[in-house]
Amino acid sequence: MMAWSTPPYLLADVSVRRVMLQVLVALLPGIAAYVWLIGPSILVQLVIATLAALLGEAVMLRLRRRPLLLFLTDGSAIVSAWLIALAFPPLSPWWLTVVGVLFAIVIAKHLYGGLGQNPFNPAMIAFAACIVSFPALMSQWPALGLKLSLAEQFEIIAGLAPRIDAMSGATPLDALKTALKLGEGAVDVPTLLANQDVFGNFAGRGWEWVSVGYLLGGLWLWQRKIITWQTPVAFVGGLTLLAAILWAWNPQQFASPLFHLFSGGSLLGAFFIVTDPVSGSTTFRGKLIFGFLAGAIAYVIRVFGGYPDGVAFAVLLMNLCVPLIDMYTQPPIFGMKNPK
Amino acid sequence: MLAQLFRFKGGVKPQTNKTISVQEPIAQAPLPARLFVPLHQSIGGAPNPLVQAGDTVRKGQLIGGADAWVSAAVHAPTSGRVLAVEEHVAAHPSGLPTLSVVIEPDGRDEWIERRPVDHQSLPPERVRELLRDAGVVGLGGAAFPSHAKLTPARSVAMEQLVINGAECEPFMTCDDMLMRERADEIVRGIAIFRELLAAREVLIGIEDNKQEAIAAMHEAVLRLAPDYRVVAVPTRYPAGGAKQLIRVLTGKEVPASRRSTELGVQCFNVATVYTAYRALACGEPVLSRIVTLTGNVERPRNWEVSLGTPMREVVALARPRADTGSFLMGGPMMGFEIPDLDAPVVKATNCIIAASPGLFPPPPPEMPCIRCGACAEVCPHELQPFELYWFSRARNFGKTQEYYIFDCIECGCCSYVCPSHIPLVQYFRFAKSEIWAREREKQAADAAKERFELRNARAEREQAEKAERLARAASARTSEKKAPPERTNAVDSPPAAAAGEPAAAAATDADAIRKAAIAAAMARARAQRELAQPKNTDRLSAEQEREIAAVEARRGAQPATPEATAGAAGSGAPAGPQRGE
Amino acid sequence: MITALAIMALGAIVLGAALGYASIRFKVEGDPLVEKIEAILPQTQCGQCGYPGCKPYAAAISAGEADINLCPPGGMDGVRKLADLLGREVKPLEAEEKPKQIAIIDEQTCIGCTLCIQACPVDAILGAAKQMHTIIEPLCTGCELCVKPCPVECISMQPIAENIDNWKWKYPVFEIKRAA
Amino acid sequence: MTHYLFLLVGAVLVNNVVLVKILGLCPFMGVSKKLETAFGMGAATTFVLTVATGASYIIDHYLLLPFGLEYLRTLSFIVTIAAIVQLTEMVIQKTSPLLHQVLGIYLPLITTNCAVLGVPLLNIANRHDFVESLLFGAGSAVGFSFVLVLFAGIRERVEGADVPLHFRGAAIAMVTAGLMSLAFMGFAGLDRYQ
Repeated sequence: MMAWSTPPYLLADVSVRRVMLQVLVALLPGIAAYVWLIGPSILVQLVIATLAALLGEAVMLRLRRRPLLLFLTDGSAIVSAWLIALAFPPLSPWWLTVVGVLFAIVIAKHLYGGLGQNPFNPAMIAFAACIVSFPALMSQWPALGLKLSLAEQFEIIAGLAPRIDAMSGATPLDALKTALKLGEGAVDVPTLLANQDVFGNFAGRGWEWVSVGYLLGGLWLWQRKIITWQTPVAFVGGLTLLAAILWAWNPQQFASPLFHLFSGGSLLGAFFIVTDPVSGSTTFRGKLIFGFLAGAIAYVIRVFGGYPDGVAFAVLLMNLCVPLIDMYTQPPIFGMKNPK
Repeated sequence: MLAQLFRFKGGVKPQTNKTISVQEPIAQAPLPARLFVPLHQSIGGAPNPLVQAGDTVRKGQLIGGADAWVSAAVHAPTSGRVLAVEEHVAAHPSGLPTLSVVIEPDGRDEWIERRPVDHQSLPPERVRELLRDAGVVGLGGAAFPSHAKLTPARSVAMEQLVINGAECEPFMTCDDMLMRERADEIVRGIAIFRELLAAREVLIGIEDNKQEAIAAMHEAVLRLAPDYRVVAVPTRYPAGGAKQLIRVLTGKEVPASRRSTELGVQCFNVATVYTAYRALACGEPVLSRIVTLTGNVERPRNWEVSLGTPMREVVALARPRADTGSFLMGGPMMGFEIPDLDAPVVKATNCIIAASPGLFPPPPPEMPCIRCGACAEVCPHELQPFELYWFSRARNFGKTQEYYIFDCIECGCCSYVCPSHIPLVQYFRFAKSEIWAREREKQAADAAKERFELRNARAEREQAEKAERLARAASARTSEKKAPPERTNAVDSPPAAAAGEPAAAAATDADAIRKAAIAAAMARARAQRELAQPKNTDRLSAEQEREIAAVEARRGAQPATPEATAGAAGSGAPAGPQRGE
Repeated sequence: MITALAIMALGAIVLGAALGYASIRFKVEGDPLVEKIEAILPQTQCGQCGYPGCKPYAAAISAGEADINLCPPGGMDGVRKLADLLGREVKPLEAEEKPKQIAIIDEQTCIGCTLCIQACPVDAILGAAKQMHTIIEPLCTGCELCVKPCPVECISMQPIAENIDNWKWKYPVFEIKRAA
Repeated sequence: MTHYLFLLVGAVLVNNVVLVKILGLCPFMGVSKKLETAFGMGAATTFVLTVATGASYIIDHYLLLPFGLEYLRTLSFIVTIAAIVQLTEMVIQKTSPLLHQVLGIYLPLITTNCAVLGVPLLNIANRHDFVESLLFGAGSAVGFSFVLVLFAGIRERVEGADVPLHFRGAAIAMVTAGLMSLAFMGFAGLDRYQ
């Protein structure tokens, strides 16, 4: 009799699962570019991360006595897992990915009550925790041109083969920063970027296309109304603005905004990380502030700080501010815009 | 028709499902065997019953008088005999009873004397009084007494009178049909309201999915009052919310904290206007209303139903299909599940929907909120429902008020779009009623505190006076030994009385008298309890009678007070022995 | 050594003088906190906390003499509010929490002794000597102080029944389907 | 000039007294349940800490060093801080009784807030001059207040979360503090950029 106890009795045909599924779909172009660039090792990482996430989720749900199937199939854990796999170096040992994913799922997510209640972005917590704990492993990116078969890549990830020198390269961002530091002013950015082996047409060689993939996915998400425009635009704006000012001031020392936009985690961050509604700001102005500051901090850390990329820390630092930002950017409600 | 329209933010577009119930004209529902007319059918004070069991009433006779300014009268929907004035289940989500007049129709449907009046010849206060005594309330569903909304603000000139024919709730068509069939009466009714408010402009807002109603109203307006404007508004739920319609038609936003008259605008439902017209021009109070019967039924249709008709008999008219699981009163967005079909149709019953799992699939399990913001996007009051939810769920009511929970109109848009299927409205209602309850408690506490302090002050004063008196008496005694003590004056009554009553035993000390009386009463009560307790059900009636006699004797010995007689009358004769239960 | 002592002594004198002056300059009179605490208390004046009314209890809390969990009519809610106001930890209530109730006089048994009238802290009982008494329901705070004094035990406490006017929407509880 | 800026930014963010130096955790955990009290505590600590760094610099340079009494440093600093705290408490009690009651035990606890003693001592260890000391003190205090307020904001939100029973209250607050600390590690190296 009391099957429908509360109004409204009509519901739109939407669900969390579908939202998460669309986010996963939107990641596919980026993943495709990634595979084309590095080889299928990233797929192995995605599988490892997914399995670890589902396992961690299942154990935590069981411990917390929450319905298993309902939450395992909501897709949120898989989204976190994929973001972690994409943020980590593709040839990281399997245990590094697993540690990162479990840290994200268990500590950043379930200790706060699971889906929807985590104040920090789980994927970024995983990245920050791992880069602080295993800085060397987290900076070993495969040198481009390193052609390894799937089997070889798998062996490296599984720890069966020794980690060869050729694969311990650095990201374009890191390479640029290190070169500038070592050069002590003797080298300048344009010369460095002319080296087409490392740096491509407008950003890191090859990596620029992965970023384009993320951009495409992000635009699709926006078109599907899964994400709003404010945060990505503000994030890109913050990053670009700072980069542009410094580049205009001293192009010898600072790379162009375009380079920064298509390097590292900028676009993955702009469309898939700062847009996370749970840990991000939710008001119109709040989203703009959140995105802008995250972009600016990411730039500052990646250029002046001690870590190769700053997106993760920038997002976490802004996650900290979200309750305050939201509190002070409440939009006026209906009827409050009247004069008097 | 070329009015500039404004937009309200948010809103949703659910399937309207309105066509099924507009195929046939409004029909008159038959009178049931018994009418249960609740006395409290409007917002505001509960009317006092003016009839009692056994009275005969005529159609339209006042049976409940408005007891406050914000209150509306209730009338007998037909002629017949009052069987009882008792608690009967109410048309309310709680399923709790409310004081109702039970009428057995005599079938003659005899009217009282109807006195049509010309509202133009009467002063406005008198017209408002007439409307109150005719029981005219908002028939859109809120049932707010209309006369209370008909006073213009002193400082602001009334610019627009908005007539609400939007009817945005899916399935519901009672206003649609009313406008199609009785447009003339509506337009004439508008004139009454316009005059009372001295409104400069009249705007009739109708959602653009009701073309026939728009045409009918348009035609009537052209004929009767060409300066009214019939405006088609875009179909978007909740365009029929008073504040949303005012926004769309006039661009004004009425916040929860202010009255719309302060902004020079007022809004009435078409059905309300219609009843106001009937009340004044025909002298007929509100006795029935149009109810849409639709949903999972064989014969969806609009019926004119006498107030007080049990819903069970009403829904039978539509022939619900076999898989109907429950019935909703109101629309699917804001209505509620009727807990008991014995509940009567009241002034707020605009629609009854037969619900089946096919029609309204049970909601998927509630997931946690992911703060996606979809609810904030559709909220017509531009609130942050996910924040309200977060704090309502955590019972942090102070915070919910900071996020303007009382501006929520419970339209259900947020729940409709929620991907986590959270019953958000339910959380908000919970928070609101908790806050109200706390407010009541707070007021009670303040009153209690005040009374406590008054009492303490009085006690202190009495103590001081007594001390002073004693001191004076003592000094008097010491100075003039011959004078009699003052105290004897106070107990100057004849000291002797019946010997059997220790209470009246001769004694000079008032305290002693009282103590003795109490001791005796205690002994009596103890004896009575000892007798009463073991023999509730199994003892013989002889003993019971003796007991009753004892009780009666004791009661007779006490001076009768109005309360005492009332108590005795109310409790009935064999109260003594049964009390032990 | 002597310099060390001298310097420390100097410091002590200077700081002591500053503090002494401040304690006079910034003297606080009265305690505005008592009012804030009293506003939270339910004003039943029942004395279940061990203090003769809500105000004395509030004063005791403010002075740090009483704990915040001694008020059963206020319930856990009241404890939480007090903890919030005072920044103390929430503690479970000393006594068990009861639903709100009011006193009812059994008018058949009442002998009109007026003892309950004297006990009622809020003057919610009506009646005169040797006449039957009755409780003015809206004023009764449910403090139970009238129950004990009644010599014939005709006063009972009854929970307030739910009716349409005090009915509240319930907290939405939904069985999350245990999808196996 | 840039030197001072780096010192200030370093004190507020990079070497945050709570999240990086892990000083002053008692008020950080204790007075962060509500945003309002966090603001009050932040303001009070900022005041005390700034005054304390200035005062201790003067005492150190004009009383202790000339007489070779460095061994009395800790003692005299503590006494000075205690006096300043007492003074602050009286002023607050007079001006804002509610804040006084709300800060409750934590107000006198500023005396034993290790950050308040730690910062003056760090000043001396780092051989800061008077302006630097004041800047470092103020920066540390602002950093303390900043993270205290952020932490309170997060705690107010987490209070409504469905945190597992065993992690409610202090436990989840500790976890949050740890994750905040992790986030602040992102600033590492910023103050050393040339």
